[in-house]
Amino acid sequence: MADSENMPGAMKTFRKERDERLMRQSSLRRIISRPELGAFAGVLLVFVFFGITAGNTGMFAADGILNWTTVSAQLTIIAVGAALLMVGGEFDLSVGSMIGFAGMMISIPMVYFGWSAAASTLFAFVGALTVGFLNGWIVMRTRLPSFIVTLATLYILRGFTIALSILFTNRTIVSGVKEVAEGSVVPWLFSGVIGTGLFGWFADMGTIGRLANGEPVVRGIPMVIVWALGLAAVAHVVLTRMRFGNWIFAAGGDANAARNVGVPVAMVKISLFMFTAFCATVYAAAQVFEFGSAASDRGLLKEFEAIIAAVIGGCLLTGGYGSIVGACFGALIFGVVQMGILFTGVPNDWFRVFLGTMLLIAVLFNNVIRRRVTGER
Amino acid sequence: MADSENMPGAMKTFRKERDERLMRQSSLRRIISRPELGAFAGVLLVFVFFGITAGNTGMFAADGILNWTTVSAQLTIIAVGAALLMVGGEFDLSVGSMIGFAGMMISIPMVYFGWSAAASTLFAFVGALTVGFLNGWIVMRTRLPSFIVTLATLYILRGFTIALSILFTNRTIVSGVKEVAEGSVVPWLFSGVIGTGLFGWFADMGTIGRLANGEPVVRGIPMVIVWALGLAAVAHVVLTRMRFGNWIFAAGGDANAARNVGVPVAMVKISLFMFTAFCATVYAAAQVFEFGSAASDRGLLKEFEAIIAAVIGGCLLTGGYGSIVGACFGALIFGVVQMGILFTGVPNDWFRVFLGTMLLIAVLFNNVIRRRVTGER
Amino acid sequence: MPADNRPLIEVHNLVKHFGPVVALAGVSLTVRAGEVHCLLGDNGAGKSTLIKTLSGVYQPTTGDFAVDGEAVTFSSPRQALDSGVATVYQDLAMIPLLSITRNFFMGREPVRKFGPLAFMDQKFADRVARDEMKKIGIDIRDPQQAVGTLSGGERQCVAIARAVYFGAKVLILDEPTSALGVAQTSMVLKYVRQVRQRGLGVIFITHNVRHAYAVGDSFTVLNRGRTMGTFRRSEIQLDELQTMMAGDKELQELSDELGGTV
Amino acid sequence: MPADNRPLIEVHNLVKHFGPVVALAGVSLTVRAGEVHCLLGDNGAGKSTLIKTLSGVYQPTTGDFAVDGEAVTFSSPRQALDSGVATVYQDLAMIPLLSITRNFFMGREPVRKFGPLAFMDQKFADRVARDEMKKIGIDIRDPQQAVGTLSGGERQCVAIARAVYFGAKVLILDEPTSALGVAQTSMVLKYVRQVRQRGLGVIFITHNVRHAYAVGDSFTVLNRGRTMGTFRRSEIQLDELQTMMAGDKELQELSDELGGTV
Amino acid sequence: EGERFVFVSHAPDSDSWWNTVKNGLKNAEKDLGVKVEYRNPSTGDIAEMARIVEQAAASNPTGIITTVADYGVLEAAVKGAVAKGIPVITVNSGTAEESKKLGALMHIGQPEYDAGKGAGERAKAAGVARFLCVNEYITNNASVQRCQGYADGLGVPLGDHMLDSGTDPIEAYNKVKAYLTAHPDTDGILTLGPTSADPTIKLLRDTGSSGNYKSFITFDLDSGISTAIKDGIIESAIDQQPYLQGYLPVVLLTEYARYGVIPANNVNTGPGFITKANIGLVERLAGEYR
Ligand SMILES: Nc1ncnc2c1ncn2[C@@H]1O[C@H](COP(=O)(O)OP(=O)(O)OP(=O)(O)O)[C@@H](O)[C@H]1O
Ligand SMILES: Nc1ncnc2c1ncn2[C@@H]1O[C@H](COP(=O)(O)OP(=O)(O)OP(=O)(O)O)[C@@H](O)[C@H]1O
Ligand SMILES: [Mg+2]
Ligand SMILES: [Mg+2]
Repeated sequence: MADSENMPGAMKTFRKERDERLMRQSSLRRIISRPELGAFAGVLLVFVFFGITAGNTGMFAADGILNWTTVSAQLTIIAVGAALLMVGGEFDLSVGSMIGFAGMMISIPMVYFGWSAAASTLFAFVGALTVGFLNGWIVMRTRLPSFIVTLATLYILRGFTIALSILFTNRTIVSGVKEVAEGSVVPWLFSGVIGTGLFGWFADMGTIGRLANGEPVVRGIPMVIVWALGLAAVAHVVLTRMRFGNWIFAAGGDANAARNVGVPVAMVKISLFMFTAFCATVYAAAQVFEFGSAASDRGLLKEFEAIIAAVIGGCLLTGGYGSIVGACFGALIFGVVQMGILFTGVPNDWFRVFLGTMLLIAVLFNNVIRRRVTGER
Repeated sequence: MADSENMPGAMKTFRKERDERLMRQSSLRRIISRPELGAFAGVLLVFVFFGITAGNTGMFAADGILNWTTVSAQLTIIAVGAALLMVGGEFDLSVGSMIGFAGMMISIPMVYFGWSAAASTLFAFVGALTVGFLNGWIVMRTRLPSFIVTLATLYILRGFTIALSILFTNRTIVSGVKEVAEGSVVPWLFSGVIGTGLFGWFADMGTIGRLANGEPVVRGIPMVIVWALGLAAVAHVVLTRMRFGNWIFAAGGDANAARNVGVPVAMVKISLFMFTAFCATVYAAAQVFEFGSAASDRGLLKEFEAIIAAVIGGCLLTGGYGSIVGACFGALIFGVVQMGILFTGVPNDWFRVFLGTMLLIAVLFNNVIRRRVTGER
Repeated sequence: MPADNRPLIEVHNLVKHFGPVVALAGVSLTVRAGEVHCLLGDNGAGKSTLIKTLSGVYQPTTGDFAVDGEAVTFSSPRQALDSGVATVYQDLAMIPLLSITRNFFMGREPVRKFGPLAFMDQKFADRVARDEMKKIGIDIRDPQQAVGTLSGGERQCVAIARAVYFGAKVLILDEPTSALGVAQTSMVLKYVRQVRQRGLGVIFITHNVRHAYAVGDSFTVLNRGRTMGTFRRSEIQLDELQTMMAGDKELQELSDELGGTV
Repeated sequence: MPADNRPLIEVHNLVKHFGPVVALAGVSLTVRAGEVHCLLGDNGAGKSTLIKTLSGVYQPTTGDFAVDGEAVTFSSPRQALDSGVATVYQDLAMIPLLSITRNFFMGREPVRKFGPLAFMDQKFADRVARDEMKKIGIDIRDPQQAVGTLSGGERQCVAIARAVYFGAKVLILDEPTSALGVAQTSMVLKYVRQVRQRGLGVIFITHNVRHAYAVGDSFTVLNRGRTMGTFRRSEIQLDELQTMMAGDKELQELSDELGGTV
Repeated sequence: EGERFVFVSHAPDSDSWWNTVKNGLKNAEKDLGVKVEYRNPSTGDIAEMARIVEQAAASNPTGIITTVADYGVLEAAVKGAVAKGIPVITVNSGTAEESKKLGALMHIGQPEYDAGKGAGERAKAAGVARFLCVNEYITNNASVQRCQGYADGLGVPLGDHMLDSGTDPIEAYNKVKAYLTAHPDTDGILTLGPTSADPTIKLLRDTGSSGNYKSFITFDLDSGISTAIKDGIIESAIDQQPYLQGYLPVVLLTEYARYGVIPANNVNTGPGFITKANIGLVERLAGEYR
C-alpha cells in the first residue's frame, strides 16, 4: 500500500510549539482534501457546461430537472452499494444481472403464481440477499478475486433471467405486474410520488407549468429519489460514524492487518455483498413497479455505471478509501451528462464519443483539483 | 503487497548441508507451483467433462475440433495482450471497442477511398497503436487508474466506430472488403488457411471426412490459429526470457520500487498498452478479411472475455504475476466451454447459466489444485 | 518484581509447518506475570511465527498452549485479544489510509449504543489516542491524520500504544524498536518496564542484545525453529548472550574486531 | 584509508518541500572517496528524504549537488545509477513475487544481444546473484526463489548485495541493519568496511550509534530537516554522539537509567 | 420550417437494421427542412428508453416518433408527452390498438411477432419440420418475438431451437456449425438480421450444405444477404421497408404541424418478402435505403 514517502502530511515529535516544518495551517486543507471534493468540482463543471449549451432547451425546466434527477437517483441507488463494497476492497460485477434477476423474482410469482405484491417483493429481497451472501461467501472461502467470482455470477444470473422468462412467458418480458399489484401499498413504496400537494401548490403559484389536462408538469417527487437519498444517508452514516464503517475501511485497506487486530473481515465483506444485492433489488423493484414489467435485458451493463460513479466520486479501486457523498456526486455527473447530451441535440451517432469524453474530462478535472489543493505532486 | 508471513517457501542461512527445515525437495513443487498449472488442470477437467457428455456428438471429429480451436484461438489473440498488460499491472477495457474501430479503419479506406488492402491494414495498425499509446500516456501522466481511463476510451472508440461508419458510408456494416482485396496477399495473411495439401492427404487417407462437395471437412489450419500461436510464443519469450519481460514483472509488481532501481516504468506500460491495441487489431483484421465486412458492433464485451481468460490462466488482477501459457489455457477453457455446451444439446436458453457455472467450477478447481500442490493454506 | 508471578502463558512443544517448510520444530516457553521475557534469535529463527501462533493468527500444527492456566486454542486474533493477549506485529498491522484514531481502535471501537446501532464514540477515541500517544512521547498534531503520512518510527509508536492500551494480561512486541530513533527507543524500553510493573507479562523480540538485557527478566534463544535454551537474567551475562546470538566463531571474531559494537 | 580522498558527493543547502511539509530545510554534506559517512538523526529528521534526493527519486525544491565534482540534476533513479550512485532504500525496492535473481538485476539486466533483441543472460545472472549473496554471508538455496518467501533480514541482504554490485562510486544504505540479526549485522558492517577499502564513498544511515561508530569516518546529525553538525571520527566520542542523538536531557537520563544500553 | 422532432427507438447501438431508418430520417430532414434527433437506449433496455421519451418530452419538440417495444413500460412516458400537447406517432413494433390507447396520432409499421409468424408459415409450406432460430441479441425482446412467431407459424414449440449466437461473427459461425452438427435433423433456418445471417451464409457456403435446408429465411437486408438470395442459399428476406418507417412519420408530423392534416388510418409498411424474383430491384440499396 502507500508508504510514508508518497503521502502528503507532516508530523512532529516531542514539541508542543507551532511546528516550523509546516508552511501553513491545515484546517482548510483538511476540508478540501476530502475524497468527494474533486467530484463536487466535476458536478460544478458539468452544470456550467450544460447551463451554457443547453440552458434554454427545457433541461432546467421542472420536468427536465425531474428527468435527469430521476436518472441520477436510479444510478445513485446502485452506486451507493458499489461504493461501499469498493471501500471494503471488493467489486461486484453481477449488479446489472442482479437487477434483471430480481425483477423476475418480483414479477413471476405475482403474475404466474398469484402471490401478493408484498410477498413476492419480500421473496425477491430474500433471494437477492442469498445470492449476495453466496457471492461474498465464495470470495471469502476461496480467496479468489471478487472480479472473477462475480463475473461468473453475472453470466449465471443473466442466464437465469433469460431462461426463466422464456420458460414462463415465451417472451423475455414478464408484464402485467401493475394489474396484479392493484391496491397494494408496495408499488407506491417503490414507484409512487410524494409531495403531490406541494407540487399542486407550485403549479397554482405558477412556479411550474401545467399540462393540458390540468395536472402540474411534475406531480411530485418520485420514490426512487427518496430511496436514493435514504440509502445514501444510511450508507454515509454507517461508513463515517459507526463501528461497522471503521471495519469496512479496515477490511478494504488491508484485510490481513484488519484480521490481525480482530476485525471480522469475512463477516464485513459478506454483508457488503449482501448490501449491494439489496441495492440492486431496490433498483429492480422501482423499475418493475413503475413500468409494470420485468425484462431480461434490464440492468445490462449497470455494474459499470455504478463503478464509474463510485470512482468519479473518489473511491479507490484498490479499496480502503472513498466516500458515499462522492459516489452520489459521481452518479449525478453521470446522469446529468447522459441526459444533458440529449438536450443539447448532439447527433445520436456521436453520443458515446461525447459521453466518454465528458467522463474523461470530469475525472481529469477531479484529479487536477484534488492534486492542486492537497499539494500532492 | 505480499509479506513474507503469507508466502510459501523456505530459506536457509549460513549452512551448506541439506536444510533440515524443509520436509521434501522442491523441484517437483517448482514445476507444479507455476502459475499455469491450475489452468492446465482446468483444461483437463473441461475435456473430461465434454468427453463424457458430448463424446459422440462430433465435438471431437475433425471439424468439431476446428470449431472450438478457432474460437479459442481468436480469444487467445486478445487474451495474450490482456495477460501481458495485466502482468504489467494495468487493465485495458477498450479492447472490445478497439476491435470494432480497427475493423472500420481497415475497411472504410479500402471500400470507400480505394486504398489497397495492404495500405489500409497498415493504416489500421498505425491508428490502433496510436490509440494504445494515448491510453498508456494518459494513464502514466495523470496516474488515474487504467480502469477508468480505458473505460472512457471504450465509450469514445465505440462512438467513433458508429459515427464514422455512418458519416462515410451511411451504414453500420461496411461490406465488400473481399471484392476489393481480391488478389492481395493480406487477406490470406489474416484469414487464409495453411496446410491444405496435408489435410487433402488426410482426407484421401480417410482420417478426416469429406464434404458433399468433395472438399475435406477441414481444408487446413486457419491463419487465426497461426496468429494466436505466434503472438503467444512471442509474448511468452519476451516475458520469460528478455530484459523487457523482467521490466514488465517489475512495473506490475511494484511500480515505485521498479522506478527506484531504474526501470523505465512509463515506457514499459505504454508499450504494453500499444501491444494490447496491436492484438485487438489482429483480431479485427482476421474477422474483416474472413467475413469481408466490418460492423460497428464487432468486439462487444470482448475485453471481459480476454480478462477472464487471463485470470483463469493464473494472472493476478493486482499485477506482477502471471503467464502467457496460462492465459492460452484460459482462452482454451473459455472457448471449449462455450462451444461444448452446444454439442451437449443443453437448451440454449440456459447457455449463460452453464457458461457461468462452468467458469466458476474451472476457476475453483484451478485454485484448489494450486493450493493442494503448493501447500498454501 | 511483584510477588504474584504465576505463569501467564505456557507453551509446550509447539510445532508449526507451512506446507513443506518447518517454521517451528517444537518450542516451549513460559511467561510469568510481571516479567519481561525476551525472545532472541537469528533471522528466520521462527520468532514471528511463534508469536503469531500465540496471538491467534496461525493455528499450531501440533502442540498447544495455555493462557493464565487454561488451555486455549485461538481460531482468530479476536479471541486472543478477548483473553487479554495484545500484540504488536512486525509489520505493524496498520491501515495507511486511515486516521491514527481509527487505527488505534481498529477492531475494538468504543461505541455508544442507540438500540442495536453501535455508533463510534469519536470524541472519546480521539482523546484516548492522543493521550496514549503522549504517554509514549509523541505529541500528535491531529488524531485524524492518516497513518500513512507518519514516519516509520511514529507508526511503530501507534502500534505499541495500541497494544499497551488493550493488553490486559500479556503484551507481545515483535521488534518494536527496529525503526526507532534513540529517543523513541528509550521511551519504548521505559514503557516496557512500566507495563511489567503493572503486573502484565511481556514478550519482547529484538535483535539488539543490549536492549534485551536492559529490560529482560528472562531470555529464550530460538534457532532454526527450536529452543536453544531459556535463561534467567541472573544466570547469564550480556556477552554470553551476545555469543549465543552471533553463532559461529568466525563471526564472533568479526564482531570483536569491530569493537564489540554490534 | 586510501590517499585519494577527493569529494564524491557535495551537497549544498538542499531544500525539499512536499506540498506544505518542509522535509529538508537546507542541508549540506560532503562525502569523500574511501570514506564512510554516517547520517544520524531522529525519526522524521529527513534522512530518507535527503538520500532519495541524491539518488534521483525526488527532485530538490532548491539547492543542488555535485557528483565527482560535476553538478548534476537527476531526473530519474536511472540517471543516478548510471553515474555510479547505488542505493539501498529503507523500503528495499524489491518485488516480492519475483525471484532473487530478477530482483538483483532489476533495471540492469545482463543481456545477450541477438541483433536488436536483448535476451536476459539467465545463467550469468543466477551465478552472480548466488556469488554476491554468498559474499554477504547468505547461502541461497535457489536463486529462482521468490523474494517474498525470504525472511525480512534475507531480503535486506539481497538489496545490499545488489547495491554493492552496481555501486561504482557511491553506495547509499538507508537503515540497512534495522531488521538484521546479530550475525547478519556483523557481515553488513564488515562489508561496508570492504567497500570503503575499494575506494568508494559510503553513506550509512542508522539509529544505532554503536554501529555508526564502528564503521564511520565522519558523522552528520540531522534534526528536523537541518544539519546539526558534521564531525570527523577524531573529533567526537561515542557518548557525545549518543547525547546528540538522544536530544532532551530527560531522555538522556532515562537512557542512563537503562544502563546506557540504547 | 425548422421544426424539431425526436425519434426514439428501442434498438441497442449494435443493431444495424436501424441504420436504414436513420437514412429515412436524414432524407426527410433534407427534403422538409426540419431537424430530427434519433435516440436509442445503448443497451436496448426499454426502461432506459422510457427515460429518453420523458427527456424528449421535457425538451419540448414539435413532435415525437417512438416505437412501442413494450406497452407497459412506455405507457406513462408517452402519455405524459401526449398530455403535454406533443403530437406522437408510433412506428415499427407495437399494435394499432396499443398506439391508439397511448393517444398517438397513428401507427406506421408492423409487429415483430407477426413478421416472424409470416416467416414460419412460409417455412411450413416449404415442409420444414425442425428449425433453428439464430438469435444474435437474446436479451432483446423483439428478437425473441421473431423466433417465437416463427415457431408458432410453424406450429412447433420454441424449445431449444433458439441459439444464443452473440454478435461476434466467428463465434456465431462456429456456434451455428456446432448446433447443426449436434442437431443434424434441422431443416429450416431463421436468422434475425445481417449479424447472424452473414456468418450463417458463409457457413453454408463453406460446407456446401445449403441443400440440406428446405427453408432459410432472414430478417432484413445487406449486400451479403442479397447475394445469397441470388445464389439460392436464402429463400427469402423479410422486409418491412424500414426506410418508410423513418421517412413517413417525419413527413406526416411536419404536415400535421404546418397544416394540421394527418391520414385517418394506420400505415402497414410490411411484411414483404424479398425473393430471387424481386431481388434485382432491392439489391443496390440494401443496408442503406432497403
Ligand atoms: N506463511 C509462510 N509460508 C512459508 N514459510 C514461512 C511462512 N512464514 C514464515 N515462513 C518461514 O518460516 C521461517 C521463520 O520465519 P519467521 O518470520 O518466524 O522468522 P523470524 O524469526 O521472525 O525472523 P526475523 O528476525 O527476520 O523477523 C522462515 O524460514 C520463513 O521463511
Ligand atoms: N512524500 C511525502 N509527502 C509529505 N511528507 C513527507 C513525504 N515524505 C516524507 N515526508 C515527511 O518528511 C519528514 C522526513 O521524512 P523522512 O522519511 O525523510 O524521515 P527519516 O529521517 O528517514 O525518518 P526515519 O528515521 O523514521 O526513517 C517526515 O516528517 C515525513 O512525514
Ligand atoms: Mg520476525
Ligand atoms: Mg528513513
